[in-house]
Amino acid sequence: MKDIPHPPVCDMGVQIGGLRLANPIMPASGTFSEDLSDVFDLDILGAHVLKTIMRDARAGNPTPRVCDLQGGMLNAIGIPSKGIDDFRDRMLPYWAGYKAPLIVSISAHTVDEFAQLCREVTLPGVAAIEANISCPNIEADGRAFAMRPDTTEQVVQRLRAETDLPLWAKLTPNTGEPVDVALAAEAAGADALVVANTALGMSIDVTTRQPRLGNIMGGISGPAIKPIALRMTYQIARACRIPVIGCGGIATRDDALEFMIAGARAVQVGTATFQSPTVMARLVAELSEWASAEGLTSIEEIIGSVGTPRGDMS
Amino acid sequence: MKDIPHPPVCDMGVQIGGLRLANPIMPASGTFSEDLSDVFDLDILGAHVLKTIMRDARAGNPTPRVCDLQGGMLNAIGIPSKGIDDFRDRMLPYWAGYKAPLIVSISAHTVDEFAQLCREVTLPGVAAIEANISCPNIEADGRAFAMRPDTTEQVVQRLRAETDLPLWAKLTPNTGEPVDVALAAEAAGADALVVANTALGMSIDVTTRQPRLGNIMGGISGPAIKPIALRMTYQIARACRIPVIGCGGIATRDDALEFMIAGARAVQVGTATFQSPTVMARLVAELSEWASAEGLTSIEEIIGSVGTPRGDMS
Amino acid sequence: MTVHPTVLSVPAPPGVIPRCAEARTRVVSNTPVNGEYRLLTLDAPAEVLACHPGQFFQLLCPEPDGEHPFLRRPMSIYGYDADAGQLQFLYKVTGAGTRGLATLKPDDGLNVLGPLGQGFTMPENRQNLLLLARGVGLATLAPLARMAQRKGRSLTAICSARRPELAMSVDLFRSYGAEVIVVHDADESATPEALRILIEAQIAKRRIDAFYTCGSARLLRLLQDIGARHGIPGEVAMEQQMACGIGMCQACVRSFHDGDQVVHRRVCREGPVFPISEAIA
Amino acid sequence: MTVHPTVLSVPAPPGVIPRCAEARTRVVSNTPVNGEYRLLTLDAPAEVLACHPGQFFQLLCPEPDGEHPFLRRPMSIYGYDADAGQLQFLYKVTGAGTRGLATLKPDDGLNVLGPLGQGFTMPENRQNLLLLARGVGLATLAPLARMAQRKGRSLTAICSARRPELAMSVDLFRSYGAEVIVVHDADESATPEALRILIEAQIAKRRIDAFYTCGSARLLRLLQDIGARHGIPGEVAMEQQMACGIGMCQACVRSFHDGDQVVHRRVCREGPVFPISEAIA
Ligand SMILES: Cc1cc2nc3c(=O)[nH]c(=O)nc-3n(C[C@H](O)[C@H](O)[C@H](O)COP(=O)(O)OP(=O)(O)OC[C@H]3O[C@@H](n4cnc5c(N)ncnc54)[C@H](O)[C@@H]3O)c2cc1C
Ligand SMILES: Cc1cc2nc3c(=O)[nH]c(=O)nc-3n(C[C@H](O)[C@H](O)[C@H](O)COP(=O)(O)OP(=O)(O)OC[C@H]3O[C@@H](n4cnc5c(N)ncnc54)[C@H](O)[C@@H]3O)c2cc1C
Ligand SMILES: Cc1cc2nc3c(=O)[nH]c(=O)nc-3n(C[C@H](O)[C@H](O)[C@H](O)COP(=O)(O)O)c2cc1C
Ligand SMILES: Cc1cc2nc3c(=O)[nH]c(=O)nc-3n(C[C@H](O)[C@H](O)[C@H](O)COP(=O)(O)O)c2cc1C
Ligand code: FES
Ligand code: FES
Repeated sequence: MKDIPHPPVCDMGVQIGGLRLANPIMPASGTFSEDLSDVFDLDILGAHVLKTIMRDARAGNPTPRVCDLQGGMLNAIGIPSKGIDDFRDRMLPYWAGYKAPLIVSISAHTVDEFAQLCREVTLPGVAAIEANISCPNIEADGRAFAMRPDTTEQVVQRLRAETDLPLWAKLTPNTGEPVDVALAAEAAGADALVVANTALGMSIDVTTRQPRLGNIMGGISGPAIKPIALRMTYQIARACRIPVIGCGGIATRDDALEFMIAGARAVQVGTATFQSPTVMARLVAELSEWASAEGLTSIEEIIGSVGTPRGDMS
Repeated sequence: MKDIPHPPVCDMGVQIGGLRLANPIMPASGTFSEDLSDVFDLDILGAHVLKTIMRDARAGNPTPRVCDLQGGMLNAIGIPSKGIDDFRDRMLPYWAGYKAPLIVSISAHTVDEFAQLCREVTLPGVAAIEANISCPNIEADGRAFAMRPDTTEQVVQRLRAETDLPLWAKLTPNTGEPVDVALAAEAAGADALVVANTALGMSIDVTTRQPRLGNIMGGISGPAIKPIALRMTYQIARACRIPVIGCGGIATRDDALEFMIAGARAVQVGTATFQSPTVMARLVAELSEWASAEGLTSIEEIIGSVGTPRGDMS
Repeated sequence: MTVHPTVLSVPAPPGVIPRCAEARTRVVSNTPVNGEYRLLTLDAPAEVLACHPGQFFQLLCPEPDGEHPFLRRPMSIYGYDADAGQLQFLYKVTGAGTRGLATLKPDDGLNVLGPLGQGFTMPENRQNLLLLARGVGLATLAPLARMAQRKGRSLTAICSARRPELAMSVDLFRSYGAEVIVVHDADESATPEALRILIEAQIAKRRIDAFYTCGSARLLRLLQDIGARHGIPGEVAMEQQMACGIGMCQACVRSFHDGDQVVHRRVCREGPVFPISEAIA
Repeated sequence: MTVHPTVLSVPAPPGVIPRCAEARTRVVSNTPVNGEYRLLTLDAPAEVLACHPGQFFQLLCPEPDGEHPFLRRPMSIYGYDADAGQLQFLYKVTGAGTRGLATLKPDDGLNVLGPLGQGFTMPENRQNLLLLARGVGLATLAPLARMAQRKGRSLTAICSARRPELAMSVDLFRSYGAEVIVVHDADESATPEALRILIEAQIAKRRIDAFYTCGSARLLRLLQDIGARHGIPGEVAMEQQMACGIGMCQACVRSFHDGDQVVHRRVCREGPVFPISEAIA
């Protein structure tokens, strides 16, 4: 309390499993780095979520790695990574300078590699581990663990055994059974679910007849996927007991509210930061203003407050 | 030839299995009806695809049945249907007045019902049957046959046995295994694949905290889903030998070209007609102009002509 | 860029004049009236000006800052003049689409689709008309007054509003020879009870042979009741969320009585004007 | 609506002046130069005007009719003047984003993010500078000429173009005291062979101690070769597709020599200006 000059009327803190966040706004993995500290004080965020790291240094995908879409973008960055040593020796000390909890996103090709990396990033200064089991840009044709309940359960179970830190599983929209996948992650011991990663997409330049991405296919993010991520958030929040963190196309205060009303306890903001690097700072302020104006005492009051439609015909 | 005053330099006809279409532009099911004849001569289209019918008369979903999204819309119309008798006695005679081939879309809750309806619509005047095995607005939580290869194979096999007409299977983006589903439909005897139906989504009014659709969830259509449908078209056209008909967010000439370059032999236009009811007429003209200007002799030359990206890093 | 009002030319069915057309119009003016309402006047091509009172257009609204209206927005025809080549809409700024409309400046272009739907009918046996409307519903009924005048019918218009100065189109109704009665919430003259007394008095004074109304479920129920009692027919203009506006998508259905049955009808195609007796409020 | 140039105010890290800011600017003018190019002049707040030559901004382009540029577009700073509160970009209309920029009219607002990246350096031991550029690359190098003049360096600018009248910024370079040589395709003076002779002659005439260039792979390779031969260092401004523009997304990497290794560097953060010797054309 002591360093907040105007204590907000509404408590903006949210509980994610064992972790308390000062507010529900955090960046999405891969759309955030220390570079954003040029633009605003990163400690106003609810948490810091780092770009996914993999165990060994990797180059990532060929360029072009991004392109525009109507209402969004496509990316196939492909997780370039300086590897675990760089994380431990350079990144971790840097992020230790902040108060916001640090969420470390990890990924791997195999369950064994994943487990090993999980153990290796279980370090002081790390507040939670986000398992990116949903990146469409690592394997051929966008395959990922989180596309199926069985592979999800398998990998989350192994990760669970390797760490005492809160474990978040990041899910994918590229599945026909999102609820079963979520239940599998929950059963395997995940502490929270991030819903969701990018949707697999493609774009072709009709003049050159070439795919617009060097990797041919990539992940769609931004407003275009918001209704999909919101639908999954709603489905999963009703089915699971562990917290859901909404992610996908969130750019405005009302977008954040929409996910929380659907059942998310917090939200991640990705692509919107590319359009407006100040957007998360504004969301934190606007959400708190709104909550106070609504007379809430805790922002948690709105979580899952979605009504049933009147559903009449006339 | 005789009633075309300016014969186009490029042959715009495309072959879909045994069926030859005068051009690759046709409406998507549920976004077209005789009412559009108020706006332009429907015989300029490559084919006429009717709204899905179900066997028995049904009311459809509660209102509101549609809402806006950024770059698209959400619908949960829910296939109101006057049933098979109305189709045979009223619709079929009406559409017999046109030259363009008539594609009849059908759906059902069970394989048996589906098979029966398939037999019943196998009538003179019907050029092909489109099996809507992908509608997210009939079953709870958006479930549909085309979400899994096994259920797809099962239903398509039964339909195949019931009709000698060309059989098109309409697939869904709401699956993690679109290629396996497509291969299953092909193996079961489908003559063509329509790729794809709507993506399952949701939207909430943050002021009332109610879902914007009476049915809570609905199908996303329009530009927002274009990169998903295009990606599926590319994946499926490479894997299957039967023709693919692209569908999802097509609104401009370049959109149509993008799908054809990715491997589609024809395209369906849905939501764009709501924004501009004249759009299909313009697409037919613009595509033919473009093809002639490019010096093509047949529009089929561009089908699947997508290159591989330079894929370099610098 | 200068906007030339034009229709988007597409091959018309042989021998058929399209009933509706997608047209590019030019904004003449877009001025506030009465606080929340705005009057939009467009230069429009002749192809879309064969209108009937009660019909509507689907407007492709520009995107206001940070908002993305995607679907067209339905708007009743407030005024149309084929000779002057003009079309008018009276709209209330409520959400993204109408906020987009509010950004239109003279000489801007606006894509419109119409005229759409079935308008009001006024058969010979309807000589003494009573019109009852509130809020933006008055926009829908305005062209009816002109029609009544042209056909030589007598019209009484009861205009309901929150406060007397908010009652719209009063002068317009008067200019078409209607007798106008303004009722409002402030003095409780707009309650259903007060309106019932007022309408019964009108019926007693001179034989009313048709009611016209729109929008409000409360007013519809009142007229259904009075109409049934006195055997007075009437018509109501209904609203519903729309996508296509021309009958293809089945988004805009509402329930109606059809004999003993309840059936769905499309507001955009079978409506927006329906018999009062069949509508379900 | 009047646009007031402002930064989008967010809490800055305590004691830190943000290196870049997201700001709302106002268009002063947006005029065609030389056919395909346009000069955009903006009223901008002081917070974004501490610029270095070679840095760039990310512009949030308006949507032109029927197109939807979503990502920001990177543009080199063509001119900046903190006293006048102005910022300039020189751009070529090529796709959706720049077509959107071309729609901007005086008094329109434009959201910009910058200044971004590492600009050109001009250490004391670089007194005689040679600049070689073509096309829109001349926009990137224009502020370098001003910097050279302010630091009292001698500058020769070789401006390459398809036709002599298409060479841009020639007068601007001259006004900053540069000696300008225009080469062009029409008389084959712009071929690598002709340029090699020209540059070797310049080196012979007076000791050139640095090259500056940008964009073209052909020109880069030429200067790498000549530079290696004569031990002349230099800097090149590179381009790559971008998303964030500030270093977060890793979209904009290119390959560079780093000793024996080939490494990836982000054009938006480590660049866009890199040592000529390390760049890979
Ligand atoms: C046949 C018809 C005629 C109409 N005539 C007029 C008129 O003359 N003047 C006027 O001000 N309004 C009229 N309306 C209502 C008008 O269509 C809505 O106010 C408008 O669509 C709201 O759009 P919005 O984006 O500003 O609001 P939002 O609330 O953001 O709209 C969200 C969605 O809901 C739909 N919607 C919202 N309200 C209505 C409504 N009442 N009826 C149907 N759809 C709605 C919108 O079209 C949009 O798709 C008419 C409606 C219909 C059906
Ligand atoms: C650091 C930097 C400085 C630049 N300075 C200038 C300048 O001063 N003047 C100027 O005219 N152009 C400059 N460019 C190029 C300019 O960014 C592109 O021409 C512009 O982005 C094209 O956008 P578009 O939508 O019009 O074209 P499209 O071809 O439709 O663009 C499609 C996508 O490709 C990207 N793209 C296209 N060309 C380039 C390119 N050459 N470099 C990077 N991304 C590209 C776009 O940003 C967009 O994301 C610069 C590029 C960079 C990286
Ligand atoms: C350029 C880019 C890089 C991304 N990299 C990662 C990543 O490394 N790990 C991950 O879990 N998600 C990654 N994502 C996905 C985002 O974290 C987020 O789930 C997705 O973009 C949807 O949110 P948005 O619409 O707000 O961007 C990336 C997204 C983008 C656009
Ligand atoms: C209002 C509406 C109703 C639809 N009804 C059907 C339907 O009955 N059967 C069907 O197979 N698809 C239906 N669809 C899906 C479309 O045919 C199409 O697959 C989808 O909208 C994607 O294409 P689009 O983006 O061009 O609209 C409907 C779509 C909309 C928007
Ligand atoms: S709005 Fe499409 S049928 Fe009425
Ligand atoms: S554009 Fe994002 S890191 Fe350079």
